[in-house]
Amino acid sequence: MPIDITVTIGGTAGQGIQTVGDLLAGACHRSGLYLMVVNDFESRIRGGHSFMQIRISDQPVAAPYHKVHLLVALNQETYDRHRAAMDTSGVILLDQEEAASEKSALAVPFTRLAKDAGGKIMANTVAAGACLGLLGAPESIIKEVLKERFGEKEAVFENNLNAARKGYDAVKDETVDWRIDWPDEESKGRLLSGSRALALGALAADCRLAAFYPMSPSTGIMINLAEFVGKAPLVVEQAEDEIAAVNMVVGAAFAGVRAMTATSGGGFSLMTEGLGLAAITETPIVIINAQRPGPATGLPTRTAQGDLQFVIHASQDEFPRFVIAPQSINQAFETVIRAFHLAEKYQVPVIILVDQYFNDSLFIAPEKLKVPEQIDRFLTTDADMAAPPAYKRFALSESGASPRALPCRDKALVTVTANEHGEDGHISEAVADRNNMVNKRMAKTKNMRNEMQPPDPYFGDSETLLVGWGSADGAIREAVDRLRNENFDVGGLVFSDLWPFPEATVYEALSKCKRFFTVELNSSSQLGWLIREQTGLKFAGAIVKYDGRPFLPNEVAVQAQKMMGGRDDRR
Amino acid sequence: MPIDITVTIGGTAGQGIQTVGDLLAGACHRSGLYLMVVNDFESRIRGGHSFMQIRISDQPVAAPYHKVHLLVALNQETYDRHRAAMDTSGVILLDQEEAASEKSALAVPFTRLAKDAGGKIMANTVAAGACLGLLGAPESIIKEVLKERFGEKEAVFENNLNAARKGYDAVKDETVDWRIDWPDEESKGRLLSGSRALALGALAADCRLAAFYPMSPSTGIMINLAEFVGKAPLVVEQAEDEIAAVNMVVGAAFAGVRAMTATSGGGFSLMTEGLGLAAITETPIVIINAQRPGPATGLPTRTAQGDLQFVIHASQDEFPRFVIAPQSINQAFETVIRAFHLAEKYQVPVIILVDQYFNDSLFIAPEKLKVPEQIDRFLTTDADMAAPPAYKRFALSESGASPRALPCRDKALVTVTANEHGEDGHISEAVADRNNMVNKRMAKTKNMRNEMQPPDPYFGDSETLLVGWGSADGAIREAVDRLRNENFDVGGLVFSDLWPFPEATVYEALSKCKRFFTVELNSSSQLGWLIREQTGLKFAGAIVKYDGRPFLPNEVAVQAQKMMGGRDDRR
Amino acid sequence: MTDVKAYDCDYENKWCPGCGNFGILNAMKKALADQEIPPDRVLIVSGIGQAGKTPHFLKCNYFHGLHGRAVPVATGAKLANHDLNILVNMGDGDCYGEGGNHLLAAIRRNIDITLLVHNNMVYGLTKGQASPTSAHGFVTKAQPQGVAGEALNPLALAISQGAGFVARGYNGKMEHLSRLIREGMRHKGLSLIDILQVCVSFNHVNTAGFYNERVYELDESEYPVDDWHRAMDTARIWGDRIPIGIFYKKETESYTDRLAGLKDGPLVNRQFDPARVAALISDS
Amino acid sequence: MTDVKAYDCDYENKWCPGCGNFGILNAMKKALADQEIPPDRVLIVSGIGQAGKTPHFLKCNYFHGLHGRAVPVATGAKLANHDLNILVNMGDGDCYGEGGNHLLAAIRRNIDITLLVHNNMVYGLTKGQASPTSAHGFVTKAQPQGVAGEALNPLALAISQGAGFVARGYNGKMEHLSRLIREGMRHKGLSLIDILQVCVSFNHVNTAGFYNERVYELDESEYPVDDWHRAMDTARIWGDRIPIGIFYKKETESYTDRLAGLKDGPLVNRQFDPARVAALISDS
Ligand SMILES: Cc1ncc(C[n+]2csc(CCOP(=O)(O)OP(=O)(O)O)c2C)c(N)n1
Ligand SMILES: Cc1ncc(C[n+]2csc(CCOP(=O)(O)OP(=O)(O)O)c2C)c(N)n1
Ligand code: SF4
Ligand code: SF4
Ligand SMILES: [Mg+2]
Ligand SMILES: [Mg+2]
Repeated sequence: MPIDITVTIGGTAGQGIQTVGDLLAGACHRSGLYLMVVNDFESRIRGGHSFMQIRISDQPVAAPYHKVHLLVALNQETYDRHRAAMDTSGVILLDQEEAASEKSALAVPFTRLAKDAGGKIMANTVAAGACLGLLGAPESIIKEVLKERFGEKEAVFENNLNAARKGYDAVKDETVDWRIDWPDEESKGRLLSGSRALALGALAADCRLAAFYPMSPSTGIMINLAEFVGKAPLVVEQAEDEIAAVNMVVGAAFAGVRAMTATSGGGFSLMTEGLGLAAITETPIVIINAQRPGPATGLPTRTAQGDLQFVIHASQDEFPRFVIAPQSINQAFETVIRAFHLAEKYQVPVIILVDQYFNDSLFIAPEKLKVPEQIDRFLTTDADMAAPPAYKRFALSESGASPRALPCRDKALVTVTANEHGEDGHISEAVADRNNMVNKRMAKTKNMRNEMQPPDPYFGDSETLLVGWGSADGAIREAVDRLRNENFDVGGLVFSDLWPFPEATVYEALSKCKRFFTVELNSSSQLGWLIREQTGLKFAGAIVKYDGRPFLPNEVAVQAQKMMGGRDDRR
Repeated sequence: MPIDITVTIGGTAGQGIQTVGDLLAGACHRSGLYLMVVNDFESRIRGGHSFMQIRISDQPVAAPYHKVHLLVALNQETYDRHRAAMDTSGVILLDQEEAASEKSALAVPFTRLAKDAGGKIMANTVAAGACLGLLGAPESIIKEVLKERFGEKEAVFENNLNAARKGYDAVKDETVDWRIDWPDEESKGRLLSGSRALALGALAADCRLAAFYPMSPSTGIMINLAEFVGKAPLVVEQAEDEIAAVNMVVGAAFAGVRAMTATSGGGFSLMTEGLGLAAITETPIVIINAQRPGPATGLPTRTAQGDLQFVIHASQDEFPRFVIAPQSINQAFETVIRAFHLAEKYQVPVIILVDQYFNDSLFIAPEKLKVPEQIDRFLTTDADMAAPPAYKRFALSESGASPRALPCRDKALVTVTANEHGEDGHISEAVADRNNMVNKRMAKTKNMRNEMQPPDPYFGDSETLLVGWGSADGAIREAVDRLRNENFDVGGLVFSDLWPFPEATVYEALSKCKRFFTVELNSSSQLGWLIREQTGLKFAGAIVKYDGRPFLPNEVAVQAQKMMGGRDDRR
Repeated sequence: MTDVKAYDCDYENKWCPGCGNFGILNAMKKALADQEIPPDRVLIVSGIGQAGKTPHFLKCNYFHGLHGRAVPVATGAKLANHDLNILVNMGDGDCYGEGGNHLLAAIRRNIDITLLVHNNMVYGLTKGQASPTSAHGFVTKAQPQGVAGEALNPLALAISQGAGFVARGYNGKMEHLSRLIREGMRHKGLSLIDILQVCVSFNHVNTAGFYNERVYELDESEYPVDDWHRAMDTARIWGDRIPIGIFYKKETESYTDRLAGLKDGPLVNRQFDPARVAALISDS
Repeated sequence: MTDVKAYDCDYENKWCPGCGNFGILNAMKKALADQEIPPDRVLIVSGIGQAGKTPHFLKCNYFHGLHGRAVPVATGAKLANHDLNILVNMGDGDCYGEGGNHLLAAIRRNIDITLLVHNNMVYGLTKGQASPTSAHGFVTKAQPQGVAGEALNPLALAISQGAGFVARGYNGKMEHLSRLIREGMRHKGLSLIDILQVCVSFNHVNTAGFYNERVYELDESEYPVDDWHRAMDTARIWGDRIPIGIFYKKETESYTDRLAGLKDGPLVNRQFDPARVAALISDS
């Protein structure tokens, strides 16, 4: 039987959900199972309701499941909230004291067993042991994960081992429908959060200045990156505000290093003027916008895809920019590397669109994280010039990009301004200079568009296509699988490269289908309208969700099915 | 013969171009001629090249003309720059000392005559006198305009009168082709700059707080409004930055007064987060964005229509807003009144899009500026409530707008947050609250769209339509007139109301024509793409201009003609 | 005297158990009760952060705005209706980081609001990054090598610019703090009250123990509140001894008292007079 | 010694004849010449305004950025390459208005840049609105009733926060100003030089006559530059007598000297080492 089990661990913030989840995820990971982990938490530090959801499978998984097989309820609220989502075969694991009167509930005296093992504080370890027991994990795995966590020699390791075993033993007589045949294989790849993949991508891209102002859900990227300060040529600088952050990044890039910032919608709003600064000075920068629901402060710890049209059009007047929304953990890593490459190649800003769900969830990266052998900086020096004193930073060129020198490195003077300017970087209000500079900047679009990867088809020849972008990828693919299993002629088309819009390839991909539905975490189907603007093709329907939670493949499938008119559309 | 004369007065900033122009414009205005005045100046205080262009006609005029009949060259540069634009019948008026060797040049010793009249400083008055003389103005008009400017009793009046007469007499033997038969009629309406019309609109709309940070070309609105402080219930507050300005406006509106700000693209960028704040707190505010070319600092004293897509999509996530771009001076006045009305009726932000050309030019307002008899505030008080303590600021309603009470006026507590919230204005992360609030906000769009005026047709049944928005109105209409005179089957369609997009009426208006061209002051035809996004209809061509100067009817006509394939398309 | 319970509200509190914010909340309620200002006559404006959540936890009118922007919102509200009693709750990151520019402007304006800065020397709600008042060397996940810069001294800043009411409170001295708030509200013009606030979750240096050992009240009988030099010196005392109290006080005309546009009463109360406006427009 | 002419450039100057900025420009050139820093080793970062145009008018590398944002741009450039000599030209509106928050942060960081604020107490380029340093009562078209707030005191602000180099110059004392700039550039860490600058077009109060009558140089033999109290008092002198000179000076480690990430030299000079990065990634 294929493995597809979802474990949810819920409680209040500060109750140690993370401990249970980490041990469990660690065990699955090191045994060579596929898995993913979604974190759901409120915008507060203690209290409230949080949960962690681990989906375990023998196949790659990239979206959360809509049913729960094992619920670890660290408090009553968890029990109440998640009971409805239990699979028919599901089991609810509770501390003895919280024992609920339901037949699927299994009360284990976590706290008492923890005390026996050396301290109440280890109740979560007991719970983890019980989970592993129910899941049928070999006992040996407990030791391994605890060793990894605590180090073998620590007394705390022994106590926890003891505690976990007590939990494990406490359930050994229970049988569940979804007990796993645990493999003993290599792990399927690294288990990384979106935030960490992005941070590692920045490191691999040779990003040297990362300036930021804390804002959920982007802060994790910077926290992950800060780990490498002192080990790589890197400064991670917390700015006084987002305006400073983006301007620092522009200053650093101008002075010659790869530089980026990360923020969320509110911070991105504050950066829009700086985005234009990068554009008119043709300074290559990378901005990661980790989306959360708005408007304004919105839902700080929830997810959304509501900023697409905003980032495409942000800042006054017009200029080329790249907008890329990675679909997977490996792609996120590569996107940062690619973003810096494109930024420097075209001397334009690049915006990477991710979201809270993607950043705060853990996914398996099946492919190795490859560091580029060399970094192409697209720079010029005096040695490349006939006459360095005649160097003009904004020399006209057909491609739109001019040779880029660095200030104070050579004799060539590097002179740029946020005002409209002549080729020499001096302010100019002349009609000819203005026209030349607009034409020069906009000319980049042509080649930039050629860099764009077409959207990713998944059974792309189907009659109906589900079209989405970025982190909705996993849910869309799985929805397609489900629908195809039920004999619907459905495929998917998922974008990572959104701007400049790869118009021709999109048109081609979409004009083959009978109709397409958009699947987006926003209320107005932004990609849908963008497609219509750019290709004239109109979406036949939109699957939207804007409650701050990620897509579940099942709900996408159900909605799509409804829009296709029940089963009439089967092939 | 119909009157259509363009006078250009050029020199360096600080040379007194304004004096000549004001006297001339004043004379035309009070005689009952139609006229408009365009100001062209650099982003500096002294020096450089500036000019003022006055178009005089016996018909309404709403766009600058492409040829010059009378050029007053206060320096050599003016002569050099504008010579090429001279009409064949044109005359260049210069100070004797600058005398150029061209047959159309007319040298008058401005400075010497001014000295004779009492001081070199009056050289400009002499020039104005000479202009009036050449234009065939009755001598009596000189006295009238100088009286208005200086007051009758001042010695300075007598001296200037003397000076002007010397200029007038100096040219009395000259004959020109475009000498006017001066009417002696009532003026055709007030002569107002766009900035002033907007300021007066704010006053008439009962705006009580105008907070701003200086930024060309929006500052004029606030300078005009500041005149009324102390006379009306009004505070004009210069903020420490644009972020403060928009937040002050939100605070003031929340506390109960109508409030607005005005800025340009860079400042608007900084306001985007505040825009979202207004949206999620459902606080009615008005923002005027006076466009100038960008990106970033761009061309501070030049004009553009480059912010359309930006303002429609500005700020993270999604919320309804109005975007309105007045086409004429009367409409600008009314738009501000309407904007406040709509903002309060729907509890949403309203963005008024104008531009440097519109704000800094003077136009005749043919209609009287009417002040509303009463201001409808759409407010609620305890008296309207069954139970004031149960008041909920965000009570669900079908229209999306909830009864709006003011804080500290009554027993009902007014509680709002930039976080997503429940009906009571408390932070809520619940799925139901989130869905309700998004639905509630977005529900407003339906009625808001019904408020939208359809685009304004001008020979709307023609085969080809020129489609534009806002201040391009005048140039488009005149281009249509020209083309129709040459027997092209061309009409115009000009938008003031841009968002929520009046989709149905646009579709109707455009689906009748064979094709349409967009006419916009930006490089990518933003309205064109918006139309395609919203209606599926694609523009057949785009007339774009992005050099920072306003459209000239002639260039629009020439371009359109070219795109129609020469004369093949005549009806 | 009004009962402090009058300000209780039943929205669930979201702070960590043991958070210093509870002391501040209680001090606010007490200050309001002491002045007998009913909940419906209080407007609280706040920013985003743990401090910014304050107004949700008591009964009042409130505008919980953007991170860093409470001061301009409060300024706008005060300009619209200068009869309002406006309290502002902000965090240290909120007020001295993102919102620093507005603090400078508020001091220049002397706008009549009472600004309570919950200074826990850390970004609480975003989980523990350094704030502008974090000490040099303060270690966090975002600053694993410790903060490289120096801490801002908000009191010295305000006093240096001639702010008219500059005080420091401590959440552990609730009564004292409530007196400061009351005095701040009575003061016409800007009152800045920087409040030492314990964050049990992210600041393990500036703990209750740390403060309880060091904090002392300025002796009102001995300390002259209008001595600028003394105030400046006192603002720089930080170490084994940490003073709390009113550091400097001097009343000058507040902003709304100075504006020509407000001479005839709060804007929000004025009548719209179409005839007068029409006359203004046609005469202009 | 380098000839000041080495910094001449042929781009047309756009300031008004008689503008105080010319004196500042000359002082900058002289300071650079005196230190024999060739044009290609100078980076000037500036904001938007008349002051912000400065780098266009001399030979150098420059980044003429946004209104109010020169300090973070300069900070980023310095972090990228801490060998750079960075001068920053800003207006008073630019630095103390729009950019106020960045000034506070620059002081906290002690970032090694030399910040020249052309303080004409008015917004020049936008045609004469009040600035944060405009005096109370200063009348403009935007403030027809006069400025209602008080002027910012930038020197007192910087000194109150422990800035390590705080000075005031005057465009009418070119030699003196050039010495200040030279000293500021030599100083490791942030140097703030507020420069009294005459605006002949929009400030008819603080004219050359006004300053020439009042300005006096601090006597270096008598004035102890490291006396914080004296500096604070001197910063508050404004009236019949207006002091110029170095108000306060005290060198502490500059920001880029403190950062772990910069110990091995400027970031821009470091080599990319793919093997090392790959190891860091796989070990992490
Ligand atoms: C524009 C913007 N930037 C960043 C954030 C994220 N953010 C929320 S609270 C906070 C800081 C909290 O620290 P502080 O102001 O000291 O308040 P505390 O939580 O410590 O009370 C930040 C950076 C935001 N909401 N908006
Ligand atoms: C974001 C933004 N806001 C406003 C402006 C408009 N602006 C240009 S210069 C300036 C102020 C100039 O005053 P100051 O900084 O004192 O410099 P000065 O011209 O007096 O040297 C302003 C407000 C702008 N360019 N960008
Ligand atoms: S994180 Fe700190 S400041 Fe925030 S509620 Fe918890 S203890 Fe209080
Ligand atoms: S406006 Fe003032 S500051 Fe600007 S150039 Fe002219 S004199 Fe100088
Ligand atoms: Mg804090
Ligand atoms: Mg200035």
